[in-house]
Amino acid sequence: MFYRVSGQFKTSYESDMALFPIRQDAVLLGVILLAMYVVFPLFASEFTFKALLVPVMIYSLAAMGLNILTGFAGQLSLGTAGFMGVGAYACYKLTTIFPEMNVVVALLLSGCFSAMVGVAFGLPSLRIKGFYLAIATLASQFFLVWLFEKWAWLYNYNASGAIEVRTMDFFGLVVTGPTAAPVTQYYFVLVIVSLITFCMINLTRGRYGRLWKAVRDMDIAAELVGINLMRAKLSAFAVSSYVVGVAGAMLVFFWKGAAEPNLFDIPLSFQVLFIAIIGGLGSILGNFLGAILIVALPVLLNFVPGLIGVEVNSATLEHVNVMVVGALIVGFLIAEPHGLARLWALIREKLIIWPFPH
Amino acid sequence: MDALYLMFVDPFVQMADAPDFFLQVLWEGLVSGVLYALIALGFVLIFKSSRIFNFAQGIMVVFAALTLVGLYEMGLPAWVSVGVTLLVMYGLAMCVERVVLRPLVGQPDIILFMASIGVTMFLIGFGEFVFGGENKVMITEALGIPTGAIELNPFDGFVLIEEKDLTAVIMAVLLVLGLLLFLNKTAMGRAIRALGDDPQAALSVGISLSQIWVLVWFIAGVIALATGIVWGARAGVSFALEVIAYKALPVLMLGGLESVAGAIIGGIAIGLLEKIFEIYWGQPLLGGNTETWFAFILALVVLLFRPQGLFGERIIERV
Amino acid sequence: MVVQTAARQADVGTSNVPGEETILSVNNIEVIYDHVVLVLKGVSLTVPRGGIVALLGANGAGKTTTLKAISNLLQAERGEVTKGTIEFNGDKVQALSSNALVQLGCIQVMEGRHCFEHLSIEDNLMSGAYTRKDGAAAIRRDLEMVYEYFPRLRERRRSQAGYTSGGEQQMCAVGRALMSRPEMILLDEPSMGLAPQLVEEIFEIVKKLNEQEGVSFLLAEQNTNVALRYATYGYIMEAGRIVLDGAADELRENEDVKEFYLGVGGEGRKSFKNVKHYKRRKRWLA
Amino acid sequence: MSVMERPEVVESAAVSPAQEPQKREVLLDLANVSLSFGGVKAINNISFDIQRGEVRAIIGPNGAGKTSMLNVINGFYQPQEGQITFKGERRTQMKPHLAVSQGIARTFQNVALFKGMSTLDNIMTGRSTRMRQNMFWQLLYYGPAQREEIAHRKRVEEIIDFLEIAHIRHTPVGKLPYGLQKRVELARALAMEPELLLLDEPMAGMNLEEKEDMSRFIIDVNEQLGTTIALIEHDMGVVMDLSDRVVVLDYGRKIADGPPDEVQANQEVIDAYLGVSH
Amino acid sequence: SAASLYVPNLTYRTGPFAATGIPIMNGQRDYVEMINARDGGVGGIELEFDECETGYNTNKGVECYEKTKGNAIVTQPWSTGITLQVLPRTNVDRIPILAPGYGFSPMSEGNTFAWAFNPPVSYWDGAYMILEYISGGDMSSLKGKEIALLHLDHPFGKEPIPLFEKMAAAHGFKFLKIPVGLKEMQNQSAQWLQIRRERPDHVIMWGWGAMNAGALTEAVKTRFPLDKMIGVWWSGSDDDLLPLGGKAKGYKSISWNAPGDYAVMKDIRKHVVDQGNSLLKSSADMDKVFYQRGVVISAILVEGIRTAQAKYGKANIGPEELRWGLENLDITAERLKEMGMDGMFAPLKTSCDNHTGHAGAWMLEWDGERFVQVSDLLKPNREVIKPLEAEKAAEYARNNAPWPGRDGLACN
Ligand SMILES: Nc1ncnc2c1ncn2[C@@H]1O[C@H](COP(=O)(O)OP(=O)(O)OP(=O)(O)O)[C@@H](O)[C@H]1O
Ligand SMILES: Nc1ncnc2c1ncn2[C@@H]1O[C@H](COP(=O)(O)OP(=O)(O)OP(=O)(O)O)[C@@H](O)[C@H]1O
Ligand SMILES: [Mg+2]
Ligand SMILES: [Mg+2]
Repeated sequence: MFYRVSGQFKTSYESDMALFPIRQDAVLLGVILLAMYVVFPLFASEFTFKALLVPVMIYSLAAMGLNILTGFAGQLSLGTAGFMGVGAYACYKLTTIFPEMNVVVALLLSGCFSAMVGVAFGLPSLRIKGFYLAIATLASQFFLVWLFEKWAWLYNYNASGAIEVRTMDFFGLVVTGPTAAPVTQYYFVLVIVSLITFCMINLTRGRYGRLWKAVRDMDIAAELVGINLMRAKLSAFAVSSYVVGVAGAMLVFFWKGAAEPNLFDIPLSFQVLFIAIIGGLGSILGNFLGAILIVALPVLLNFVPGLIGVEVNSATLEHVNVMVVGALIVGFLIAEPHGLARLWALIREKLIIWPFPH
Repeated sequence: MDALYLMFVDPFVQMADAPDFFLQVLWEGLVSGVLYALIALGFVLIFKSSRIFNFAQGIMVVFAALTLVGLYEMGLPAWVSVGVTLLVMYGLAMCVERVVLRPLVGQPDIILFMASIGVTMFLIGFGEFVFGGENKVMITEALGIPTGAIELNPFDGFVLIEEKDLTAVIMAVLLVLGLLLFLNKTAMGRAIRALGDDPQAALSVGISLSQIWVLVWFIAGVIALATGIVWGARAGVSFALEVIAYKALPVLMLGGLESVAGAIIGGIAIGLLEKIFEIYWGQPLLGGNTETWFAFILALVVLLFRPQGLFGERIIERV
Repeated sequence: MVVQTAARQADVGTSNVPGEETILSVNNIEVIYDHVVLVLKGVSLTVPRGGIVALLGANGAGKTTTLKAISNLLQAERGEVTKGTIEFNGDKVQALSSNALVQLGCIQVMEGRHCFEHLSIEDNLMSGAYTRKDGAAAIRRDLEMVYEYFPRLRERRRSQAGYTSGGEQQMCAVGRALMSRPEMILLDEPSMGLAPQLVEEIFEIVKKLNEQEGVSFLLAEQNTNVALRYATYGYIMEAGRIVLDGAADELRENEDVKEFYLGVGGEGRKSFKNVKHYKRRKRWLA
Repeated sequence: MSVMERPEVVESAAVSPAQEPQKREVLLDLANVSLSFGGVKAINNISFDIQRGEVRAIIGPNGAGKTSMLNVINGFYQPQEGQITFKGERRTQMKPHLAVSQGIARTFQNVALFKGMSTLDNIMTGRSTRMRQNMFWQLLYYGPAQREEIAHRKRVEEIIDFLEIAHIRHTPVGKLPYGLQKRVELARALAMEPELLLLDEPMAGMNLEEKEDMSRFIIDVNEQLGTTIALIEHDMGVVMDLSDRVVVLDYGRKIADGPPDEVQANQEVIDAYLGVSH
Repeated sequence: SAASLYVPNLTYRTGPFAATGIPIMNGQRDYVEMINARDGGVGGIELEFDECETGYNTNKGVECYEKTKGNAIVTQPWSTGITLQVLPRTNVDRIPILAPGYGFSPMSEGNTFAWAFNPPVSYWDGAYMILEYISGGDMSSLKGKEIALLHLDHPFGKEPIPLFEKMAAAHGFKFLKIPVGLKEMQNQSAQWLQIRRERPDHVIMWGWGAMNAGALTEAVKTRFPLDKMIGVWWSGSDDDLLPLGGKAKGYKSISWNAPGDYAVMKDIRKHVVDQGNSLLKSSADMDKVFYQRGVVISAILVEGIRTAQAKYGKANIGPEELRWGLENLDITAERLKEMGMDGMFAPLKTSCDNHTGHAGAWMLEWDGERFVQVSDLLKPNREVIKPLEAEKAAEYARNNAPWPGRDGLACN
């Protein structure tokens, strides 16, 4: 079968600790990247870019951020959208205060702001645990959205009360605003997402990853084996909020083009949380699988009646749609509580020991 | 200086100036608090018995209310439709247990939490599918809920007390007392508490998860119906009602996730404080609408000193 | 060696001492966790009514899994019985839910003291009587009995189980099981973490219950010494298989059991100080 | 950076050679320590010391306060009264996570491993106090960061070989049978390269064979690495054979202290703990 | 398809605002259906009316826009949030936005927002006309009065604030903002306590969805004189008032469509409702203000199509032609008669620098069972409003620079 591990021996710790101890994984990734970088751009329509590919990318990134915090460090957070908001507003202010600042710089800087806010709201986690903390993060959620509404300086006193993205270029190439070609935006998002993903993989398999997981699995024990809980938790909050913040900024700048405060309200938080959990807590790959499911599925579901040629009015369709998604979520949780990533892992295991059943 | 005056003196001056108004504020706060507590109760009960943070409680309220009204509009007598609604809620409890809880037994909290959100979405879709999105009017007279208002005139001012609010308060208090008795005095109650601690062990001593879960979710459904009636009577029945679920969360933090008493006390505390803050500080100084976050911040501060809320169970940390 | 056990299971299948009525019989069950991990590879054993049967074996042999399989507690760990049958009092029970089984009179004390942390010791014990219908008075009486057996519990009756010491929790768990007045108790490592004389006590209690109330026991145990002293019959498990079984006294005489489980080599008990760094392969694995 | 990292690791690999039995200095000294929870007096005015290089057994009936004693020693509980002197320094308030850097490591009565992580990662956490690389290199997983990882991995692999758990290197510990989990826990403790190792019932729930292995490991740790060991165990055989001195607790009080055979003969101990049949 | 004009509508029949949305959506739909059934479409070509459900959620909005824009001749975003998002894109995709009675006021500046239309009146017009009515035609009479704005704490709710502030400054009345959070809509006791404390002379309500019912219940409860309470047109749904019935007598709401039994309604009943291809629950709902407003909206759209067809001499027009049509609307009183909508909404004329028309509106009053018209046609004072529009439009262009503006589109 494809997954023959026999004949692949590790001769050094380097190679054993390499990203892909098994060659086939590397190959598989190569195929995926090829698809992302070459195939899709060739064949995707504008709708596919705008309604499928770009959002999936951005949501995956947001979920990845959340996953660092919830999946790796075990701190359940319901405030993701709030931090995405911070990223978005920070990026907006940066680009309006320093019009000539490069988009990428602004993007990466805005992450720092949300990281700071994240740490601030992360402080309670030193004392509060579990669902209490989860609700506490909701506090940040509500407070931030309220701030976006009230603090007019944030949206430059626009009549619309929302933030609007002007056209910006990246070394001559228009990347934001209505005139930006979807495919360029797609590439832009894709590259940034790939980079951050790469970094996150490294972070999570290294020392910090271990600290976080230790705290997640049993924080008392972690403390007693000499881990500084404050350091571990806050670093998780910082990294997580950074990624989430960048995702938020991209959400507005490379996808929506404008945003009112309540875009960053709870529903968004939950959507991201769904992705992280359906995808698989404590996994990086999972976020992408989850995003594909949660973001793309409803979009595709809308086409089903058209395909099977039944005439339903849009409202009913939406109702059914919501029902189906809800049911699917429960279904997936039952089928594999550890998420799609785990599902894949199992398949992979089976492939490795194939053709033997156990 | 001026700011300081506005912050620390003026509010109290105002309270003293218009005592009748202050009383009204307190009453409104109390009522809101009770309304929050009602929702919180549902959360608490389910959390206690299964460590599920049941996000569906909010939508269950809407669902129950819609069913009640829907049946009534179909021409059933009020009390009959209440009965039927209860049956529906029982059915719902059964389904949730069969379809969601049983297959997920022993899974991490967060998974169950997610599942409850899944249920929420399903119910939203299903509810709108069946009842449509239009506003509905909650039946009150038919249920014998008085709709008049009592006017008191203390300090030659006036305080208005809506009779339906009064009903809500009384109903909530009765519910809480009933639940407390049930949980602490009956074997079933003990089993419920045990279940929350360690489902595995509960199974091993022969406590039937399904039996208890159905029961608990049904009770939560009853509470939801009660909540739906009082909220519906206030602001009509529509899916917008679902957001009130969020108002229960700080109450849970403050009172403690497992504590029935905490739910009602926390609820009232939050109701009062957030109202007072909004009226005397929020509106004059912060541009109003502080109620969206005040309760959360308050609860957060309390948690910093008592991580398990005011009445929650101590988090046991042994090695 | 597979052949050998297979052969053995043939005569184990029904009952170990012919002509004796069996209360529990497990026939050739197979358990898989997570759809991939095969843990029990065909386990068979029987417990005669009023017998005390010991299930011995190294860590990870599958003792706990076997017991959980019997009282249907695997589902929560994503494990499932894929083969074989389990009979209690003659009727098949693997379809039954665990609480149904308790009502039939077969209860398990789980490995690693699963107490209800936030309940007081007394509430813990009372919760053991959940399935009972025979009135408060009877339950009170049994509560007293339990306190007689475990005075330490009486002292800590009011305190939350979560804050009691390991041993206290273990007693609480056993006591809780007694509260259900079972016909049969599955004990998973009752002696773990108990002080020596407490271990003796527990086993004395087991013996008492067995003799006075006629309760049958299946106990998974590491402490082979004690186990074989109290048990009437024993099974030895390794890597998910029964590799050896026989009457307790026979087993105590078996060379390998002596060496590997009782620690009495040729020349009396050997000291842990000078254990050698080699492992002799067990005969039955040869 | 990493250049400095290496020697530190290598050097620690061959920790200070075993001391010879005589001229032992006191490593840890507890004087009149008391600890109570609400009503319960878990530890009641207890004093005893642990000498460098010895195996010190703590025994006593259930609920006597043994575990609490360890918790006091590594700072998880703060005693209400009494002083603790470690390596000659009076200890005041201490954060638990600092115990490790001071040289105290422990295992737990109810296994406290990180269930979601592989054996290897679990042991690596034992090294976390010694890892220095900053976030930036971690992000790239390159250069210093990688070298550091590898250096520590080498050290951990030594321990893995030592405890013979190589075959479960990559399995999540949650799935391991109890006995192996205990062993991994020991490995994690060793990874911290402690001077004082606290073992809370390391052999509970093990069969003879495994107890023999475990004893062997404990002896080797004590003799080869010269680590001082405080051992809680209910199996008298083990206690008698391994320990140099035994302290016996009952209801939070100290009822005996001395060489094993002496203690074993002590009537009070027999009544309170051993029971007649020993 | 060549045989029909594709006119999608981004509806919200689901979600928290569904209650407000459904009747309007029904009205829009039924008018178009009626046109198709009665006249076989416009200028001989059928209209393909298609709904894409957004549930008032901006993500869905964008998705719907992208999905429908392909061969649509118009986009009707139906939420301020969605409008803001699609607004910049319509310049590029060259599709006109039709946002009757919402969108945002500066859209009137056709030279900036070449592709956006919000006839027949904007929120600022509405705010002005309400003050006009309160003051009984003489703004100076407002001096020293206190006017409270009870508004949804959301861009839509905050939109009239600049104008109110300007007016307050100009005419010396006290202006008080009372925001209602999206989560407080059902429980506005705090807001109404404030009203009881401040005792404003008038309360103007800028509400939406569940907020209206909530506010009215509280108003009744706190015994605020309802004839001193006036809502914007989105706060004037029969469904919000019916539960209160007589208790809410005297409550007013400004509206740019006057309810009544017009000829056009008969046609709709005949050709659509009675044929059973309306989504209405009961045909009685046809008399409701919101349903008829939906009808008016579609009517405006259809007129836009006619105008374009006439200009370009072809039935099968595209989005660009429709843009011209909407920019050169001229719905005179006569035309209204022909349409069977005489008096249903005010004559409307748009132009390059006036994408709203500012036709004017009437004050409606709740008599216990229904809304009845209680004023003559009110008209906004453009001198006051236009500068504000110009300013904000310029600001918008600046923020979104480079903003194409008219972008070479010929005027007339
Ligand atoms: N939830 C699980 N998922 C996967 N494998 C498991 C699970 N639980 C146990 N196992 C595996 O099943 C095997 C038997 O475990 P079990 O606990 O039955 O052994 P045991 O004989 O009870 O050991 P001990 O004496 O330590 O209790 C072990 O190898 C363990 O790795
Ligand atoms: N955190 C705590 N809160 C309350 N009481 C506690 C706490 N920790 C320990 N105790 C009590 O202190 C006493 C000693 O507990 P400890 O765990 O030290 O006993 P032990 O000697 O370890 O017993 P075992 O051998 O069973 O583990 C027990 O009675 C226990 O109930
Ligand atoms: Mg076991
Ligand atoms: Mg202990």
